[in-house]
Amino acid sequence: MSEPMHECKYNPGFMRDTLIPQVGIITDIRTETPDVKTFRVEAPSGGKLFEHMPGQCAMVCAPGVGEAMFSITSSPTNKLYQEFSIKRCGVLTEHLHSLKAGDEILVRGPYGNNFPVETELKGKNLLFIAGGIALAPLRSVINYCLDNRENYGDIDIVYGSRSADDLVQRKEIEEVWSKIPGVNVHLTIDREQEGWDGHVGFVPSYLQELAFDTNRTAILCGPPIMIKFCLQGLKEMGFAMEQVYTTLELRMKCGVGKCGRCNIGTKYVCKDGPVFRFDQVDELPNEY
Amino acid sequence: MPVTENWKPTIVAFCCNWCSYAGADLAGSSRLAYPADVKIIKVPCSCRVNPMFILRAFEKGADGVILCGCHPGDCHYSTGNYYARRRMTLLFSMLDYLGVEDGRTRVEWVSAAEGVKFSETMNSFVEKVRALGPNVRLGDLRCKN
Amino acid sequence: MYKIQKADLPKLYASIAAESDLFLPVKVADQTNFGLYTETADVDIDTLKTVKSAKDIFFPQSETLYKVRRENDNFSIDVEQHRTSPFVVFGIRGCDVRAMTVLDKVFLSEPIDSYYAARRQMGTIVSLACGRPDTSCFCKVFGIDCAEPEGDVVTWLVGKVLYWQPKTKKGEALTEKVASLLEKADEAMVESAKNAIRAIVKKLPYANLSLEKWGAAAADANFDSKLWEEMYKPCLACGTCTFVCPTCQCYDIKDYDTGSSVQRYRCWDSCMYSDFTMMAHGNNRTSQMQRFRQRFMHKLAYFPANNQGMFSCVGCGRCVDKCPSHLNIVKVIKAFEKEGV
Amino acid sequence: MQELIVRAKELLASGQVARVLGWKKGEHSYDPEVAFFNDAESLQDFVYDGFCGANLSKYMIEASKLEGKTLVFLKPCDSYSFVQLMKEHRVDREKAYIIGVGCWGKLDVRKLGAEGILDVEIAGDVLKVSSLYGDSEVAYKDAMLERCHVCKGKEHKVFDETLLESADTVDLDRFAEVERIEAMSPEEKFAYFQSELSKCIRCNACRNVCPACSCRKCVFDSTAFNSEQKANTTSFEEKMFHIIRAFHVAGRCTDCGECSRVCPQGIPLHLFNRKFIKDINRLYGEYQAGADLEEKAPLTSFQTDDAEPGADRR
Repeated sequence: MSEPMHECKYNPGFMRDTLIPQVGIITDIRTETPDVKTFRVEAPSGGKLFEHMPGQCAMVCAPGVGEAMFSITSSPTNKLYQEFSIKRCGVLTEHLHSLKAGDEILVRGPYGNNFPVETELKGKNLLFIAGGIALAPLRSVINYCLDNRENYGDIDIVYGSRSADDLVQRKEIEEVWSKIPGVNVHLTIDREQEGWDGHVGFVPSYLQELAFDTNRTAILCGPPIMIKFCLQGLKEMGFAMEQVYTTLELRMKCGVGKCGRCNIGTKYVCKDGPVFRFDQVDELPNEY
Repeated sequence: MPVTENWKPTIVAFCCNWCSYAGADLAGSSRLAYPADVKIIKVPCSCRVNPMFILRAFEKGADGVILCGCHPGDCHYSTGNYYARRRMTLLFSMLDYLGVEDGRTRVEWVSAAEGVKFSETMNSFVEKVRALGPNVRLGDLRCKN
Repeated sequence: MYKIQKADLPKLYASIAAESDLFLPVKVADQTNFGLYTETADVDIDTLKTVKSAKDIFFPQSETLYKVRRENDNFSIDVEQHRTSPFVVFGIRGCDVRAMTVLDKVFLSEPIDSYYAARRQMGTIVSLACGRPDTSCFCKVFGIDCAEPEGDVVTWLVGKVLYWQPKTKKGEALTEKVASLLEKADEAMVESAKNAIRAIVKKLPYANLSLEKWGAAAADANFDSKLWEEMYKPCLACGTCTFVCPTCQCYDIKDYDTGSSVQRYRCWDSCMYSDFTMMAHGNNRTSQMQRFRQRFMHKLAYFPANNQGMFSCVGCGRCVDKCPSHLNIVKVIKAFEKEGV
Repeated sequence: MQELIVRAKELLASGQVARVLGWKKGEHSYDPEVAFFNDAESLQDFVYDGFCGANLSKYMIEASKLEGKTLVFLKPCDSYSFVQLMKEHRVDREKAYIIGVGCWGKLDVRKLGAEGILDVEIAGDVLKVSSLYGDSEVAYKDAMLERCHVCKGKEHKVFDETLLESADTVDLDRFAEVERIEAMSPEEKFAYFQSELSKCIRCNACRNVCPACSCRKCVFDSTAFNSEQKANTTSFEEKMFHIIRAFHVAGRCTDCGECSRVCPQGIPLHLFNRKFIKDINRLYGEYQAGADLEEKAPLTSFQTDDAEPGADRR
């Protein structure tokens, strides 16, 4: 039986210990790509489980299977529900992919910092660069910026994946994002494919072709190898490290900077991250 | 679980697919009675059962665990039960050494034709475990509630 | 200052235990660890170091956080309640008391770990000065005085007498409860005992380790040292050092399926294990050298950087005594002292 | 000891070996650590004495993957472990240059019976202990590890050459302790093991030091298997872990005693392994793991007239 909710005696401001999850209901599942699904999660009584900021994460748990940190892919401006885009790649994600709408999961959060959408990013031209499933954390910021369009300058989104079938949120990208004034979407896939008339090539090389000026802030997310070459490209274009943001991902258990496993240098990625500016990343020991 | 007059032990029986499981089938179709508290787990060969299976069964609440396979010499895979025999001999000796009541574990060779033996074996094993009472020494407390 | 005859301690234990749980060093199968007092417990306050520290009492090696039951496709969460009854820990040594301050920095920083906080609030600490420090002790290096430990009540065992000095409100409350067993004492005996202890501490082989190469600045300076590669090799990747350490606080959260519910519990973990950082897509620390380095860098560089210079080591020397390969933090500190970086 | 260093230097200099695996001086005279030496200069810290108890065979699993040969010093009992590892294809004989070193019993610092030990001088049959709280003398025999009192023998089972003479150390019956427990009532047995195993902190030192525990991934580390892996959550966990671990090494355990040596809680873990060894000897004929490269292991062979499980129960 769950006990009546009241403020935690030892942890003011919290109803329960931060390690205790809430029950969430999966109200919708969208198959994005052969191995990515987007799960819409609501509280049993409807509405969102909690408020969050773009870039923050939450712990999603299937009891008896496991628990892991996922970035919240929906924007805080969405007042109805939260979404997680999850790639099938391990025991827990395998299980989550087997669930259907109406099934329950446990969720706790939000955890970590967020993209500085209300401070450093405000008023800037933005350049989003993502590869594969890494669009998930960026989608939250992108939609936040699009919903507060007046606060930001030009928005460029460079997004690539292995094939056209692996592009996450393709419908939203094509039907919503690319139709908004001042927003330019640049899609690319790794190899030629029938029915694809867009750009073909890896994200880093596409980025160089696009040759952006440095009057913008870049937000870069993707597999390590993509990050490495994109960053190199950005530097060549004249971007300063302080102008580029990314997110880090390490094994996490507690989400509150205590269990120790996401500790790298003096930072805890779950609490001090996941969003880092590249000059901050450079200060960390090379263990991510 | 309180031990009452009506307390019934939980028994896990690992039965080899080729002999003992068929023996259990025969016991059933011949309408030979054996207690319903015997939970049969079908395994491809008695040799498939490793000591962890036995301990795991106890952990999760079994009061007695019995392994049934083909008679030595009759293994479907020719020699599986010989290996199982050595393993179980050593494991049972270890459990005795640790002070686990020796009536809680047993191996019995039951062929597909021995429906009667199957039912008698189960009846006598259940009776023996019943007399010992609930398994305390090899259970996990967390599974008790 | 109060005192009680050592021979009368069982009465003191019984009196405390009559009102609340009492944890103290208990010998089981020839090893002394903190345990719950019972009439038949083999209490052993003469052994200097319990194998595990008292950390277990406030941050148990394994504790259930909640149970999840599934009924008709719905989950219900049964949350583990906080500790609500007071308890007393008797016989903690100076290093282990300081270790609680280190743990406080982790668990009582925002967001507060409420399970730990509840135990801290409910617990009264009765510390015990170290009459016979051991070769492996180096608490002095961290500014700990084992002749006069911190705690709610501080005690000294001098010959056949235990001296008792309450230091905090909690300590005074406890003293009041057992007042009938205590008698007034003057401080002369304790003062000379303290001097004797401090004289021994000065002679300890590790008493003058230099931490000059450590602290916040070491986070960058020592990371790429070649010394790690030289030192880690005998490490067996077991978790002995971590589990006997009074300040190691990393934990894992795991599920146990009881058949009728899933229990989610947290348990101590060790950065020495390869699966500590293992993710579906790989491991960011792939070698034992990296894991070895992480443990010491965390204790001696990262932790001080985040906590105003406080080290996450109290010099209890348990890892020195227990490492199967005789690797330990002392060797690491000395290696850097000798070689520079 | 000097002859070991001299020989190691020769082999390094001739290029026959790329490195030396041995023991290095510790902080004190009683805590040498396992070490790899890459050059003649580093060998000045090499040490071999009564405190060098560590079995180096297990380190040869990793060393077998390195470039070139590793000179390894194996005590007689370590050589059994090495043979067993060869049998299981976990070490590469070609990558090892084995010097069998003599052994006259290894010491257990816990048996010195002194607090605040500063130094131990090994003076023949006597150990001169100097400590913060006074000096004392202990007979060498009295401070020996349990395993040395029941030594398997001082003959190396594999070597390229041998150095130093061994001395016999056996003065106890190997199975006496097992027999003592066997004679107890089930209640006494249970109480005994419960009290010993309740101390277990699941640090996994016994497993990680064990030369027979050479699996790349231990079943207790598998996420697919609902095991606590590193937590002493209930009293069942420790029983499960230690029974299964002993079973997994049954017929492969050479009885090197490393598990008991490293246990931080002093649990006599060898009593599990030795029970299996005793049973195997009694039921399936005398067998010593690691004694012979060709002999079939008892749990991977059988006789048609083997004893039935539980046949000897009362």
